[in-house]
Amino acid sequence: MADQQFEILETPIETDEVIKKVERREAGAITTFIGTVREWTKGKKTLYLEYQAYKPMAVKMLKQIDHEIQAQWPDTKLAITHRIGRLDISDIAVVIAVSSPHRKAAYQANEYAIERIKQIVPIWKKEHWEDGETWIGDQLENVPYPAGKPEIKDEES
Amino acid sequence: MADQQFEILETPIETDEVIKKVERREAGAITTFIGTVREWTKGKKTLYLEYQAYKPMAVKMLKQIDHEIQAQWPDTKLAITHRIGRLDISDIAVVIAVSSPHRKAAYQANEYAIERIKQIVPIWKKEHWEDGETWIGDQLENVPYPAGKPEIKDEES
Amino acid sequence: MITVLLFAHLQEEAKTSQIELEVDRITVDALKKDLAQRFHLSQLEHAMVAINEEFALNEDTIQSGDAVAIIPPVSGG
Amino acid sequence: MITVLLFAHLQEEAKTSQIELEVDRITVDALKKDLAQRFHLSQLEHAMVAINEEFALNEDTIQSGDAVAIIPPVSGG
Repeated sequence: MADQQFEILETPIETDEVIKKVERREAGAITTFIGTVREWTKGKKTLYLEYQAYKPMAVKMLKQIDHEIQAQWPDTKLAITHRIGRLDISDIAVVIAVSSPHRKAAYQANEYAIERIKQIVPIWKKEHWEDGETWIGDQLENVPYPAGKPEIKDEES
Repeated sequence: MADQQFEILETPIETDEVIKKVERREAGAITTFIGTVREWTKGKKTLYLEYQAYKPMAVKMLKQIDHEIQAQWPDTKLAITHRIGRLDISDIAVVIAVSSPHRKAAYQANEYAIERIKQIVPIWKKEHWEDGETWIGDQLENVPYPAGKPEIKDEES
Repeated sequence: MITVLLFAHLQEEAKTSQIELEVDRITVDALKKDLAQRFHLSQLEHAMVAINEEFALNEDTIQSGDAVAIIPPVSGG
Repeated sequence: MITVLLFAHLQEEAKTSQIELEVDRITVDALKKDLAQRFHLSQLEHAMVAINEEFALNEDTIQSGDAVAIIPPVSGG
Protein backbone atom coordinates (compact mmCIF):
# COMPACT_ATOMS: atom_id res chain seq x y z
CA MET A 1 0.00 0.00 0.00
CA ALA A 2 1.26 3.44 -0.94
CA ASP A 3 0.52 4.66 2.57
CA GLN A 4 3.13 2.39 4.06
CA GLN A 5 5.89 3.53 1.73
CA PHE A 6 6.62 6.32 4.22
CA GLU A 7 6.92 5.50 7.89
CA ILE A 8 8.13 6.89 11.17
CA LEU A 9 8.97 4.02 13.52
CA GLU A 10 9.94 3.79 17.16
CA THR A 11 11.55 0.38 16.64
CA PRO A 12 14.69 -0.75 14.78
CA ILE A 13 14.49 -0.46 10.98
CA GLU A 14 14.89 -3.60 8.90
CA THR A 15 16.64 -2.48 5.72
CA ASP A 16 15.32 -5.46 3.77
CA GLU A 17 11.74 -4.50 4.58
CA VAL A 18 12.22 -1.07 3.06
CA ILE A 19 13.93 -2.49 -0.03
CA LYS A 20 11.05 -4.94 -0.54
CA LYS A 21 8.63 -2.04 -0.86
CA VAL A 22 10.30 -0.82 -4.06
CA GLU A 23 11.02 -4.16 -5.75
CA ARG A 24 9.26 -4.67 -9.09
CA ARG A 25 9.81 -6.34 -12.43
CA GLU A 26 10.56 -3.06 -14.21
CA ALA A 27 13.44 -2.30 -11.85
CA GLY A 28 17.01 -2.76 -13.02
CA ALA A 29 18.48 -0.75 -10.18
CA ILE A 30 17.67 -0.25 -6.52
CA THR A 31 19.67 2.25 -4.50
CA THR A 32 19.46 2.50 -0.75
CA PHE A 33 20.74 5.09 1.66
CA ILE A 34 21.18 3.95 5.24
CA GLY A 35 21.82 6.73 7.71
CA THR A 36 23.58 5.38 10.79
CA VAL A 37 24.59 6.95 14.09
CA ARG A 38 28.24 8.00 13.76
CA GLU A 39 30.48 7.90 16.82
CA TRP A 40 32.61 10.95 16.03
CA THR A 41 31.52 14.33 14.66
CA LYS A 42 34.09 17.10 14.37
CA GLY A 43 36.26 15.58 17.08
CA LYS A 44 33.40 15.08 19.52
CA LYS A 45 32.37 11.62 20.70
CA THR A 46 28.66 10.86 20.55
CA LEU A 47 27.29 8.49 23.19
CA TYR A 48 23.81 8.18 21.73
CA LEU A 49 21.14 10.17 19.91
CA GLU A 50 17.53 10.94 20.57
CA TYR A 51 15.20 11.62 17.64
CA GLN A 52 11.86 13.35 17.91
CA ALA A 53 9.29 13.87 15.16
CA TYR A 54 6.09 15.73 14.50
CA LYS A 55 4.80 12.45 13.16
CA PRO A 56 1.74 13.26 11.00
CA MET A 57 3.50 16.17 9.34
CA ALA A 58 6.71 14.17 8.93
CA VAL A 59 4.83 11.47 7.00
CA LYS A 60 3.11 14.17 4.96
CA MET A 61 6.44 15.77 4.08
CA LEU A 62 7.91 12.39 3.10
CA LYS A 63 4.99 12.03 0.70
CA GLN A 64 5.68 15.51 -0.63
CA ILE A 65 9.27 14.46 -1.33
CA ASP A 66 7.82 11.52 -3.22
CA HIS A 67 5.70 13.88 -5.34
CA GLU A 68 8.75 16.00 -6.09
CA ILE A 69 10.72 12.92 -7.10
CA GLN A 70 7.93 11.55 -9.31
CA ALA A 71 7.92 14.88 -11.13
CA GLN A 72 11.66 14.78 -11.78
CA TRP A 73 12.25 11.03 -12.19
CA PRO A 74 8.87 9.59 -13.30
CA ASP A 75 9.98 5.96 -13.47
CA THR A 76 11.15 5.66 -9.87
CA LYS A 77 9.49 4.07 -6.86
CA LEU A 78 10.41 5.36 -3.40
CA ALA A 79 10.15 4.13 0.19
CA ILE A 80 11.45 5.87 3.29
CA THR A 81 11.46 4.79 6.93
CA HIS A 82 12.82 7.03 9.68
CA ARG A 83 13.28 5.86 13.23
CA ILE A 84 12.77 8.05 16.29
CA GLY A 85 13.52 7.61 19.99
CA ARG A 86 16.90 6.67 21.45
CA LEU A 87 19.52 5.38 19.00
CA ASP A 88 22.95 4.03 19.82
CA ILE A 89 26.14 4.16 17.74
CA SER A 90 25.71 2.30 14.42
CA ASP A 91 21.94 2.11 14.80
CA ILE A 92 20.01 2.93 11.64
CA ALA A 93 18.16 6.27 11.76
CA VAL A 94 16.80 6.30 8.22
CA VAL A 95 16.56 4.04 5.18
CA ILE A 96 15.72 5.40 1.74
CA ALA A 97 15.14 2.93 -1.09
CA VAL A 98 14.58 3.88 -4.72
CA SER A 99 13.98 1.51 -7.62
CA SER A 100 14.19 2.49 -11.26
CA PRO A 101 14.62 0.83 -14.64
CA HIS A 102 18.00 2.60 -14.94
CA ARG A 103 20.61 3.33 -12.34
CA LYS A 104 21.22 7.05 -12.87
CA ALA A 105 17.73 8.00 -11.75
CA ALA A 106 17.96 5.65 -8.77
CA TYR A 107 21.10 7.39 -7.50
CA GLN A 108 19.87 10.90 -8.19
CA ALA A 109 16.41 10.44 -6.68
CA ASN A 110 17.91 8.79 -3.61
CA GLU A 111 20.34 11.62 -2.94
CA TYR A 112 17.59 14.15 -3.56
CA ALA A 113 15.43 12.41 -0.96
CA ILE A 114 18.01 12.59 1.84
CA GLU A 115 18.75 16.23 1.05
CA ARG A 116 15.06 17.10 1.23
CA ILE A 117 14.60 15.12 4.46
CA LYS A 118 17.26 17.31 6.02
CA GLN A 119 15.35 20.40 4.90
CA ILE A 120 11.61 19.91 5.22
CA VAL A 121 10.78 16.86 7.33
CA PRO A 122 10.01 17.80 10.96
CA ILE A 123 12.40 15.45 12.73
CA TRP A 124 15.00 16.60 15.22
CA LYS A 125 17.95 14.92 16.81
CA LYS A 126 19.53 15.55 20.18
CA GLU A 127 23.18 14.64 20.50
CA HIS A 128 24.30 13.20 23.81
CA TRP A 129 28.03 13.57 24.42
CA GLU A 130 30.12 12.75 27.45
CA ASP A 131 30.02 16.39 28.54
CA GLY A 132 26.55 17.49 27.56
CA GLU A 133 23.66 17.36 25.15
CA THR A 134 22.16 19.59 22.47
CA TRP A 135 19.29 19.59 20.05
CA ILE A 136 20.89 19.87 16.63
CA GLY A 137 19.59 22.68 14.47
CA ASP A 138 20.94 25.68 12.64
CA GLN A 139 23.76 26.27 15.10
CA LEU A 140 25.68 23.22 13.97
CA GLU A 141 24.54 21.65 10.77
CA ASN A 142 21.74 23.62 9.20
CA VAL A 143 20.99 27.18 8.30
CA PRO A 144 17.72 28.92 9.05
CA TYR A 145 15.00 28.70 6.44
CA PRO A 146 14.74 31.67 4.12
CA ALA A 147 11.23 33.06 3.80
CA GLY A 148 8.92 30.42 2.43
CA LYS A 149 9.89 26.89 1.62
CA PRO A 150 13.43 25.70 2.26
CA GLU A 151 15.56 25.28 -0.84
CA ILE A 152 18.01 22.55 -1.78
CA LYS A 153 21.54 23.21 -0.62
CA ASP A 154 24.65 21.12 -0.97
CA GLU A 155 25.55 20.15 2.55
CA GLU A 156 27.16 17.25 4.28
CA SER A 157 26.00 15.09 7.10
CA MET B 1 38.70 -10.35 6.11
CA ALA B 2 39.52 -7.98 3.27
CA ASP B 3 39.54 -10.91 0.86
CA GLN B 4 35.84 -11.51 1.33
CA GLN B 5 34.88 -7.93 0.59
CA PHE B 6 34.81 -8.86 -3.11
CA GLU B 7 33.04 -12.00 -4.19
CA ILE B 8 31.68 -13.76 -7.26
CA LEU B 9 28.90 -16.14 -6.18
CA GLU B 10 26.86 -18.77 -7.96
CA THR B 11 24.09 -18.54 -5.36
CA PRO B 12 21.54 -15.81 -4.52
CA ILE B 13 23.01 -12.67 -2.97
CA GLU B 14 21.85 -11.63 0.48
CA THR B 15 21.92 -7.84 0.47
CA ASP B 16 22.19 -7.69 4.26
CA GLU B 17 25.35 -9.79 4.19
CA VAL B 18 27.05 -7.31 1.88
CA ILE B 19 25.92 -4.35 3.95
CA LYS B 20 27.29 -5.98 7.12
CA LYS B 21 30.76 -6.03 5.59
CA VAL B 22 30.95 -2.23 5.53
CA GLU B 23 29.30 -1.42 8.86
CA ARG B 24 31.53 0.39 11.36
CA ARG B 25 31.29 2.97 14.12
CA GLU B 26 32.79 5.73 11.96
CA ALA B 27 30.04 5.35 9.37
CA GLY B 28 27.25 7.88 9.19
CA ALA B 29 26.12 6.77 5.74
CA ILE B 30 25.90 3.48 3.91
CA THR B 31 24.82 3.46 0.29
CA THR B 32 23.96 0.31 -1.58
CA PHE B 33 23.39 -0.36 -5.23
CA ILE B 34 21.38 -3.46 -6.06
CA GLY B 35 21.39 -4.43 -9.70
CA THR B 36 18.34 -6.54 -10.54
CA VAL B 37 17.23 -8.34 -13.67
CA ARG B 38 14.83 -6.05 -15.52
CA GLU B 39 11.99 -7.54 -17.52
CA TRP B 40 11.92 -5.00 -20.36
CA THR B 41 14.86 -3.44 -22.19
CA LYS B 42 14.16 -1.19 -25.16
CA GLY B 43 10.79 -2.82 -25.81
CA LYS B 44 12.13 -6.36 -25.64
CA LYS B 45 10.98 -8.80 -22.97
CA THR B 46 13.72 -10.67 -21.15
CA LEU B 47 12.90 -14.20 -19.95
CA TYR B 48 16.06 -14.74 -17.97
CA LEU B 49 19.78 -13.93 -17.98
CA GLU B 50 22.92 -15.97 -17.81
CA TYR B 51 26.06 -14.46 -16.33
CA GLN B 52 29.56 -15.78 -16.87
CA ALA B 53 32.78 -14.56 -15.25
CA TYR B 54 36.51 -15.00 -15.53
CA LYS B 55 36.42 -15.44 -11.79
CA PRO B 56 39.99 -14.87 -10.54
CA MET B 57 40.43 -11.83 -12.75
CA ALA B 58 36.98 -10.51 -11.86
CA VAL B 59 37.85 -10.58 -8.15
CA LYS B 60 41.19 -8.94 -8.94
CA MET B 61 39.47 -6.15 -10.89
CA LEU B 62 36.96 -5.59 -8.07
CA LYS B 63 39.95 -5.10 -5.77
CA GLN B 64 41.43 -2.67 -8.27
CA ILE B 65 38.21 -0.68 -8.17
CA ASP B 66 38.59 -0.63 -4.39
CA HIS B 67 42.11 0.80 -4.75
CA GLU B 68 40.84 3.48 -7.11
CA ILE B 69 38.07 4.38 -4.67
CA GLN B 70 40.39 4.50 -1.67
CA ALA B 71 42.55 6.96 -3.60
CA GLN B 72 39.62 9.26 -4.38
CA TRP B 73 37.49 8.81 -1.23
CA PRO B 74 39.92 7.73 1.51
CA ASP B 75 37.34 7.37 4.29
CA THR B 76 35.12 4.85 2.52
CA LYS B 77 34.80 1.10 2.98
CA LEU B 78 33.59 -0.98 0.03
CA ALA B 79 32.11 -4.44 -0.50
CA ILE B 80 30.90 -5.91 -3.79
CA THR B 81 29.25 -9.25 -4.55
CA HIS B 82 28.36 -10.26 -8.11
CA ARG B 83 26.30 -13.32 -8.90
CA ILE B 84 26.81 -15.50 -11.98
CA GLY B 85 24.84 -18.35 -13.55
CA ARG B 86 21.16 -18.21 -14.45
CA LEU B 87 19.15 -15.29 -13.06
CA ASP B 88 15.41 -14.73 -13.36
CA ILE B 89 13.50 -11.45 -13.50
CA SER B 90 14.00 -9.39 -10.28
CA ASP B 91 16.91 -11.57 -9.15
CA ILE B 92 19.87 -9.63 -7.79
CA ALA B 93 22.93 -9.65 -10.06
CA VAL B 94 25.16 -7.35 -8.05
CA VAL B 95 25.24 -5.58 -4.69
CA ILE B 96 27.65 -2.73 -3.99
CA ALA B 97 27.83 -1.35 -0.44
CA VAL B 98 29.86 1.69 0.60
CA SER B 99 30.12 3.14 4.07
CA SER B 100 31.53 6.54 4.86
CA PRO B 101 31.43 9.11 7.67
CA HIS B 102 29.57 11.47 5.29
CA ARG B 103 26.98 10.74 2.67
CA LYS B 104 28.41 12.53 -0.35
CA ALA B 105 31.39 10.20 -0.59
CA ALA B 106 29.17 7.17 -0.06
CA TYR B 107 27.01 8.09 -3.06
CA GLN B 108 29.90 9.07 -5.30
CA ALA B 109 32.07 6.04 -4.55
CA ASN B 110 29.10 3.73 -5.03
CA GLU B 111 28.23 5.13 -8.45
CA TYR B 112 31.88 5.05 -9.44
CA ALA B 113 32.04 1.36 -8.52
CA ILE B 114 29.13 0.31 -10.74
CA GLU B 115 30.49 2.34 -13.64
CA ARG B 116 33.88 0.69 -13.31
CA ILE B 117 32.33 -2.78 -13.00
CA LYS B 118 30.68 -2.20 -16.37
CA GLN B 119 34.06 -1.29 -17.84
CA ILE B 120 36.81 -3.48 -16.44
CA VAL B 121 35.39 -6.49 -14.61
CA PRO B 122 35.35 -9.61 -16.82
CA ILE B 123 31.72 -10.61 -16.40
CA TRP B 124 29.35 -11.14 -19.32
CA LYS B 125 25.62 -11.53 -19.54
CA LYS B 126 23.57 -13.41 -22.08
CA GLU B 127 20.01 -12.18 -22.61
CA HIS B 128 17.39 -14.82 -23.27
CA TRP B 129 14.29 -13.44 -25.00
CA GLU B 130 11.25 -15.22 -26.33
CA ASP B 131 12.72 -15.13 -29.84
CA GLY B 132 16.41 -15.61 -29.26
CA GLU B 133 19.47 -15.05 -27.14
CA THR B 134 22.60 -12.90 -27.32
CA TRP B 135 25.71 -12.27 -25.33
CA ILE B 136 25.57 -8.58 -24.48
CA GLY B 137 28.65 -6.60 -25.45
CA ASP B 138 29.52 -3.61 -27.54
CA GLN B 139 26.69 -4.19 -30.03
CA LEU B 140 24.01 -3.19 -27.54
CA GLU B 141 25.19 -1.52 -24.40
CA ASN B 142 28.89 -0.99 -24.45
CA VAL B 143 31.48 0.43 -26.76
CA PRO B 144 34.79 -1.23 -27.55
CA TYR B 145 37.72 -0.39 -25.35
CA PRO B 146 40.04 2.23 -26.71
CA ALA B 147 43.70 1.21 -26.66
CA GLY B 148 44.80 0.50 -23.13
CA LYS B 149 42.60 0.69 -20.08
CA PRO B 150 38.92 1.52 -20.44
CA GLU B 151 37.92 4.98 -19.31
CA ILE B 152 34.88 6.16 -17.38
CA LYS B 153 31.92 7.04 -19.55
CA ASP B 154 28.49 8.20 -18.59
CA GLU B 155 26.21 5.41 -19.66
CA GLU B 156 22.98 3.91 -18.49
CA SER B 157 22.01 0.40 -17.62
CA MET C 1 -8.66 28.65 20.76
CA ILE C 2 -5.43 27.73 19.06
CA THR C 3 -3.28 24.75 20.01
CA VAL C 4 0.45 25.16 19.45
CA LEU C 5 2.79 22.15 19.40
CA LEU C 6 6.41 22.56 20.45
CA PHE C 7 9.36 20.31 19.64
CA ALA C 8 13.06 19.85 20.37
CA HIS C 9 14.68 22.64 22.41
CA LEU C 10 11.45 24.69 22.38
CA GLN C 11 9.65 21.90 24.22
CA GLU C 12 12.35 21.85 26.86
CA GLU C 13 12.47 25.63 27.23
CA ALA C 14 8.68 25.91 27.58
CA LYS C 15 8.60 22.77 29.78
CA THR C 16 5.59 21.61 27.78
CA SER C 17 4.94 20.14 24.36
CA GLN C 18 1.64 21.95 23.87
CA ILE C 19 0.30 25.43 24.52
CA GLU C 20 -3.33 26.54 24.33
CA LEU C 21 -3.86 30.15 23.29
CA GLU C 22 -7.13 31.95 23.90
CA VAL C 23 -7.24 33.81 20.61
CA ASP C 24 -9.45 33.58 17.55
CA ARG C 25 -7.08 34.90 14.89
CA ILE C 26 -3.41 35.76 14.87
CA THR C 27 -0.75 36.07 12.21
CA VAL C 28 2.21 33.70 12.21
CA ASP C 29 4.53 36.59 12.89
CA ALA C 30 2.53 37.81 15.87
CA LEU C 31 2.27 34.30 17.27
CA LYS C 32 6.04 33.86 17.20
CA LYS C 33 6.61 37.19 18.96
CA ASP C 34 3.98 36.41 21.58
CA LEU C 35 5.41 32.96 22.32
CA ALA C 36 8.99 34.23 22.43
CA GLN C 37 8.09 36.77 25.09
CA ARG C 38 5.82 34.70 27.26
CA PHE C 39 7.76 31.43 27.25
CA HIS C 40 11.33 32.70 26.76
CA LEU C 41 11.74 30.56 23.68
CA SER C 42 15.09 30.95 21.94
CA GLN C 43 15.87 31.20 18.25
CA LEU C 44 12.25 31.50 17.25
CA GLU C 45 13.38 33.75 14.41
CA HIS C 46 14.92 30.65 12.83
CA ALA C 47 11.82 28.52 13.26
CA MET C 48 9.09 27.87 10.72
CA VAL C 49 5.43 27.59 11.63
CA ALA C 50 3.19 24.87 10.30
CA ILE C 51 -0.56 25.35 10.09
CA ASN C 52 -2.45 22.08 9.76
CA GLU C 53 0.79 20.31 8.83
CA GLU C 54 1.74 22.73 6.05
CA PHE C 55 4.57 25.26 6.24
CA ALA C 56 3.16 28.78 6.60
CA LEU C 57 4.53 32.24 5.83
CA ASN C 58 4.94 35.01 8.41
CA GLU C 59 1.96 36.89 6.93
CA ASP C 60 -0.40 33.92 7.08
CA THR C 61 -3.27 34.01 9.55
CA ILE C 62 -3.97 31.29 12.08
CA GLN C 63 -7.61 30.75 12.97
CA SER C 64 -9.27 29.14 15.94
CA GLY C 65 -9.25 25.38 15.54
CA ASP C 66 -6.05 25.27 13.48
CA ALA C 67 -3.35 22.82 14.47
CA VAL C 68 -0.22 24.91 14.76
CA ALA C 69 3.34 23.68 15.25
CA ILE C 70 6.58 25.55 15.70
CA ILE C 71 9.23 23.87 13.55
CA PRO C 72 12.82 24.74 14.48
CA PRO C 73 15.44 23.88 11.83
CA VAL C 74 15.10 20.15 11.33
CA SER C 75 17.94 17.67 11.81
CA GLY C 76 16.61 14.31 10.74
CA GLY C 77 18.30 11.86 8.39
CA MET D 1 52.76 -23.62 -24.73
CA ILE D 2 50.21 -20.91 -24.16
CA THR D 3 46.73 -21.51 -22.74
CA VAL D 4 44.04 -19.14 -23.98
CA LEU D 5 40.70 -18.84 -22.15
CA LEU D 6 37.58 -17.87 -24.07
CA PHE D 7 34.35 -16.43 -22.72
CA ALA D 8 30.85 -15.41 -23.79
CA HIS D 9 30.21 -15.54 -27.56
CA LEU D 10 33.83 -16.47 -28.28
CA GLN D 11 33.44 -19.64 -26.25
CA GLU D 12 30.36 -20.59 -28.24
CA GLU D 13 31.93 -19.77 -31.59
CA ALA D 14 35.06 -21.78 -30.84
CA LYS D 15 32.98 -24.52 -29.20
CA THR D 16 35.54 -24.64 -26.40
CA SER D 17 36.44 -22.53 -23.39
CA GLN D 18 40.15 -23.16 -23.67
CA ILE D 19 42.70 -23.36 -26.50
CA GLU D 20 46.26 -24.62 -26.20
CA LEU D 21 48.73 -22.98 -28.60
CA GLU D 22 52.08 -24.58 -29.39
CA VAL D 23 54.07 -21.36 -29.42
CA ASP D 24 56.74 -19.93 -27.16
CA ARG D 25 56.26 -16.21 -27.74
CA ILE D 26 53.65 -14.18 -29.56
CA THR D 27 52.42 -10.62 -29.40
CA VAL D 28 48.87 -9.88 -28.32
CA ASP D 29 48.12 -8.51 -31.76
CA ALA D 30 49.42 -11.60 -33.55
CA LEU D 31 47.52 -13.88 -31.18
CA LYS D 32 44.22 -12.15 -31.93
CA LYS D 33 44.80 -12.40 -35.68
CA ASP D 34 45.77 -16.04 -35.43
CA LEU D 35 42.73 -16.96 -33.33
CA ALA D 36 40.34 -14.98 -35.52
CA GLN D 37 41.45 -16.91 -38.62
CA ARG D 38 41.67 -20.39 -37.20
CA PHE D 39 38.55 -20.36 -35.04
CA HIS D 40 36.36 -17.90 -36.95
CA LEU D 41 35.97 -15.77 -33.86
CA SER D 42 33.93 -12.60 -34.41
CA GLN D 43 34.54 -9.10 -33.14
CA LEU D 44 37.99 -9.91 -31.85
CA GLU D 45 39.01 -6.36 -32.78
CA HIS D 46 36.78 -5.19 -29.93
CA ALA D 47 38.17 -7.63 -27.41
CA MET D 48 40.91 -7.01 -24.87
CA VAL D 49 43.52 -9.58 -23.94
CA ALA D 50 44.49 -10.31 -20.36
CA ILE D 51 47.87 -11.80 -19.53
CA ASN D 52 48.00 -13.34 -16.08
CA GLU D 53 44.77 -11.53 -15.15
CA GLU D 54 46.01 -8.07 -16.19
CA PHE D 55 44.80 -6.17 -19.25
CA ALA D 56 47.52 -6.15 -21.93
CA LEU D 57 48.25 -3.88 -24.88
CA ASN D 58 48.42 -5.04 -28.50
CA GLU D 59 52.22 -4.72 -28.50
CA ASP D 60 52.72 -6.79 -25.35
CA THR D 61 54.37 -10.20 -25.69
CA ILE D 62 52.87 -13.40 -24.36
CA GLN D 63 55.32 -16.05 -23.22
CA SER D 64 55.01 -19.75 -22.75
CA GLY D 65 53.32 -20.46 -19.42
CA ASP D 66 51.30 -17.25 -19.35
CA ALA D 67 47.60 -17.47 -18.58
CA VAL D 68 45.92 -15.63 -21.41
CA ALA D 69 42.26 -14.69 -21.68
CA ILE D 70 40.33 -12.98 -24.44
CA ILE D 71 38.03 -10.42 -22.86
CA PRO D 72 35.20 -9.23 -25.10
CA PRO D 73 33.46 -6.03 -23.97
CA VAL D 74 32.14 -6.82 -20.52
CA SER D 75 28.48 -6.58 -19.53
CA GLY D 76 28.32 -7.29 -15.83
CA GLY D 77 26.52 -5.22 -13.22
